[in-house]
Amino acid sequence: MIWLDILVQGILLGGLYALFAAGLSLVFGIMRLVNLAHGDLIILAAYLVLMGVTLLGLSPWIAALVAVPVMFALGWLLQAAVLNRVLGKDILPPLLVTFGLSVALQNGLLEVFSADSRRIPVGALEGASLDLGLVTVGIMPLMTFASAIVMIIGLNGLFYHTALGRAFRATSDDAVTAGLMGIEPKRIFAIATGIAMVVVTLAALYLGMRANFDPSIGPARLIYAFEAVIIGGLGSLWGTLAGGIIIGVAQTFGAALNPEWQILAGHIAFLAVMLLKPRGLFPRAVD
Amino acid sequence: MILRLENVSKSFGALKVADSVTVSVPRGEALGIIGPNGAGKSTLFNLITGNLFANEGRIEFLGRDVTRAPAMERVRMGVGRSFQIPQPFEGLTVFENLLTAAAFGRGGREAEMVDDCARILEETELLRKANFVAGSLSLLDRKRLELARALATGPELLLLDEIAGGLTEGECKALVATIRAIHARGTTIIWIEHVLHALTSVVERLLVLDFGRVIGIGAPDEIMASKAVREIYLGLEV
Amino acid sequence: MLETHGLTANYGQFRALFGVDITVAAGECVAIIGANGAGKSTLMRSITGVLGNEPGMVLHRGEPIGALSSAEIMKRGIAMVPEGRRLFPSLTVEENLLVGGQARKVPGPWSLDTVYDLFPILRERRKSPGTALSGGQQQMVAIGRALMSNPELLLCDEISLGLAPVIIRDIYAALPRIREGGAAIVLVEQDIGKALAVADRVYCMMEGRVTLVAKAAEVAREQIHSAYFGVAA
Amino acid sequence: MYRMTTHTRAGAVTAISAPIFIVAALALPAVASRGVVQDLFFILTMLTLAQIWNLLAGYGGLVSVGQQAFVGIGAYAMFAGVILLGWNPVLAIPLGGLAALVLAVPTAFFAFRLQGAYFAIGTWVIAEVTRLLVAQWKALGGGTGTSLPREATSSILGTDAIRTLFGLREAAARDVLAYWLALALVVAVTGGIYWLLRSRLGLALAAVRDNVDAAQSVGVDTGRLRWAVFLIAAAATGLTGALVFLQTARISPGAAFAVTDWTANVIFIVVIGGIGTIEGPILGVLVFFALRSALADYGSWYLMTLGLIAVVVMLFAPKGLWGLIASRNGLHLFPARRRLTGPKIEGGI
Repeated sequence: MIWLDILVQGILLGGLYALFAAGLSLVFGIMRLVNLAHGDLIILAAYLVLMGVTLLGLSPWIAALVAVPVMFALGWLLQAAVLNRVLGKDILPPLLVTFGLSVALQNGLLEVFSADSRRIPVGALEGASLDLGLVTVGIMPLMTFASAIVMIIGLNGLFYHTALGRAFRATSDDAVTAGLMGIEPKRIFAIATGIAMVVVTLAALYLGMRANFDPSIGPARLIYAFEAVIIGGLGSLWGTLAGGIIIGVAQTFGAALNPEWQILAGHIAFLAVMLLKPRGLFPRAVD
Repeated sequence: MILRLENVSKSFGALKVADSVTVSVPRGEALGIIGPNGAGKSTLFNLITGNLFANEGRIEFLGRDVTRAPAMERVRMGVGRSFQIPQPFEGLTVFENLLTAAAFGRGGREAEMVDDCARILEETELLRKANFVAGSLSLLDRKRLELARALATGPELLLLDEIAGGLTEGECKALVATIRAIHARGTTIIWIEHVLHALTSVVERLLVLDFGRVIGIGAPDEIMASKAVREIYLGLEV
Repeated sequence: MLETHGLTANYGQFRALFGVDITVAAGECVAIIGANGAGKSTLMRSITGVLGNEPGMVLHRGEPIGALSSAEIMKRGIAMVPEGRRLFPSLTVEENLLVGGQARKVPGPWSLDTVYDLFPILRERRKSPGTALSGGQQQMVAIGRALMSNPELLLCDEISLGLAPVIIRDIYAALPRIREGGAAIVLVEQDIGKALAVADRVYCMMEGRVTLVAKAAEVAREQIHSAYFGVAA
Repeated sequence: MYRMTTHTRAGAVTAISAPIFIVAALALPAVASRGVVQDLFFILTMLTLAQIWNLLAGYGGLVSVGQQAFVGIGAYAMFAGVILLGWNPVLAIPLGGLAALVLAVPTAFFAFRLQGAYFAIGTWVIAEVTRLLVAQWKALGGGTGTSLPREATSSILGTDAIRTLFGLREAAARDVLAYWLALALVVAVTGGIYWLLRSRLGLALAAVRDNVDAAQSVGVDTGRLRWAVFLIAAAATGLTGALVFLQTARISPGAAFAVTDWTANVIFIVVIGGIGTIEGPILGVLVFFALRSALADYGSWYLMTLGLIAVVVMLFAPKGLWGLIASRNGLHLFPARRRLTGPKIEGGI
């Protein structure tokens, strides 16, 4: 029965990783940009939410709601003012720019918020759990997982059933031809990064409520997100969720064997998938 | 025969870009390839050079089966090519472009290749600009560089892809004279070209391609006179 | 309605157009013919802002549009059927059509329904991915997609390329109906016979220059041959 | 009648002045304080890492953010040689290079499966995995790390000679030795890269960077080239890592596999100085050291500033400071450009 428990915990943890990964996947899918500052942006959003709670006295949910437009605007600006200028055939400039941003952001947060571990207080919800007979699951992990699913359904709805989503997909396929259809690719990119930051805020909310965070943990979140995206196969959000679950399960099993092996087990699972399925589990037909 | 293609086919998904192409090229020949845009001419080149691999059929070069041989190996065996859209190494000088081709295409030491590169530069009228960065060249000089770089690999078989397109008449004439001289020295040439007067002034045979199929091969006069070819190629309803 | 003045275009260091002047009047059908590499597609790409150019080189209704982005030019009513169709592979047929009309919403004859009436086969296949279609059907989608914005001017780049003659005939049969809708058409073609059959006027290009301007009805084969190849027939 | 040359006047100046610089640098410990020697050691090792990363990314197009894997494994292999095998620390340094080379094989195998930008994060994952695995190595202190044993540091090959030569205490003599080794390494790495650029391989690298298809069509084996560059870079990085931790004499997974120290800083040096040139990293490391000294008291503001400067440089001067200088007056201190000389040839570059 303990193994079933570990499995369920792992799956639920996968929901959090899918939340980390969705923004990365979205941006890469639309503009082939890998944002190395993605993890640090999650941490930034977590501090924003925390500030809403501690300074304004809001509940975490309301604070996240307030942080959403701020993060959207930040993403929009980042893309319009910086990243659009370096997008192109050469992958080096965007990589180096986002890497520079990552280090700058990380150290900026360190300066402002210090290296102390923080947590977004959620009161009674924190320890609450639900007895499902065979296993007992925490309310918070369950909510995380449910949010991941709702988020994926929402993003897929946006992608496949709205004019904006059509514009996203058209631009992703062929930005030049999209321009001939009256779509400004750079505007689309800015909106996409803005939306990615909304997802990042959601990820940050759960990250901050479930565990302690400090300014240095961004890069590790980037790596989990990246692994989930690659395992899932580029361009599929459900695949990303599957990727997140694989890493989550590997981590909980690893931790059950030896607490020091938790992170390592996740990485090993990633490498194993890479070895067997270099294009991920659910690769897109059209690349 | 320096080159033999036997029932070579290539598809991209449902699109058949080479459809059972069979053709033999004797050593020393100059063969022209014509056909409408999208007929599969450049694809055929890519299959011969190994930039693409055939789905079916067999390609022989110098009597050896090279159907699966990678591009690099075929270059070293003596297949030199120019690209339709000039693709110079833009950051290198004209001379360095040739030097790279000579050093790797023939597998020799750089120092041994200098004289040969200079000779090719002279022949292609690029000597003057040997030390110019390739990225700064005009279209004509880029075309010349495509030719020169292909020559520097020491080819037995030279594949030219629309090398005369986009040039003025005078420029085109000069380039044709160079190609003729290369041919006269015994290099086998296969040449895709839309500028027909340039092509027909050099080649001994013409091959017509449409929808990846060979729809005619023979002496240039006969081919150009054939009604089917005129219709397909020009679309003129005569 | 559209004019170019001494339009030049460069790809990096090299020049593909050397001062091209063309005009298109409202409702007119103009053919631009020439061999591969003559600069026809470059001309289309310059007009639609895919390649940048000097602001004053392209005028639409007398206003310079050379510095505008593709999207802005399209919103002024200049739609393009690009060479090679360029359908969006991750969109269905219907989505490809919808994407063509979503940025410019003006009243006009073209809508999803009327495009489906023009090319009935597309209605049957509207849920298929665009790229699952045959070449001819893809071409129909590309044309329909451009029509969805109800353009004043439709630029068609090589719409018969790589298609079987019988399919080309079907596609050309749609052109008169598109003209009835009021749009001017520019046809870039290698297929001279097809182009001359529908065009009012013809420009022939060679090596980045216009070598012949004539009324389609009056032009002689010999003229075209020499303008096309640079040598007499 | 026709000759090939790479000779330029700036190149001649370099050829004459470089040996003078090297001799002066060798003699420096005779007059410099221990602090200066330590600073120079830091500068030289960072310069070595920067030259190597520049070879990878600037010349080879392989943007790795996982170089800390090779620094760390090199350092740990050196420690293993000393602690587990009882080797003299100086002789254990090559073990670091070897270990990095061995690690580079599976790393390349995995990372080359990832295209473009994902290659970068792929190398990072491997570095993390290596770090976590090494942290399990209890014989070398596990997660908390370990120090070189006293008897090993006191008997480092050559320190006795240095002590008598300069009349120094043991720890200072060890710094001098490390400094000399760093000097030898940076000269070997810079010289090696320069030699590489002037060899056939240099032409191939430039060709691949400009146009992969065309490079293949003239016979360049692009796949083998990538492997070669990656393996060479890994081995040299491993050597540097071993040397750095010989000097500190203390190691932990956190320090040996630090992405900030061994990759971020290195990338900033290359980007600010100018990627794709040998001069760039040299200029970059000087700027980096100046910034570090000036902002040393401001904690993390310093790294934040560095990151932002790198972003600004990428946006407005993508070829870095050296690029600005070179575009102005065409100065190349390390000319690799092959020029053809003879009749009928006009200027060019």
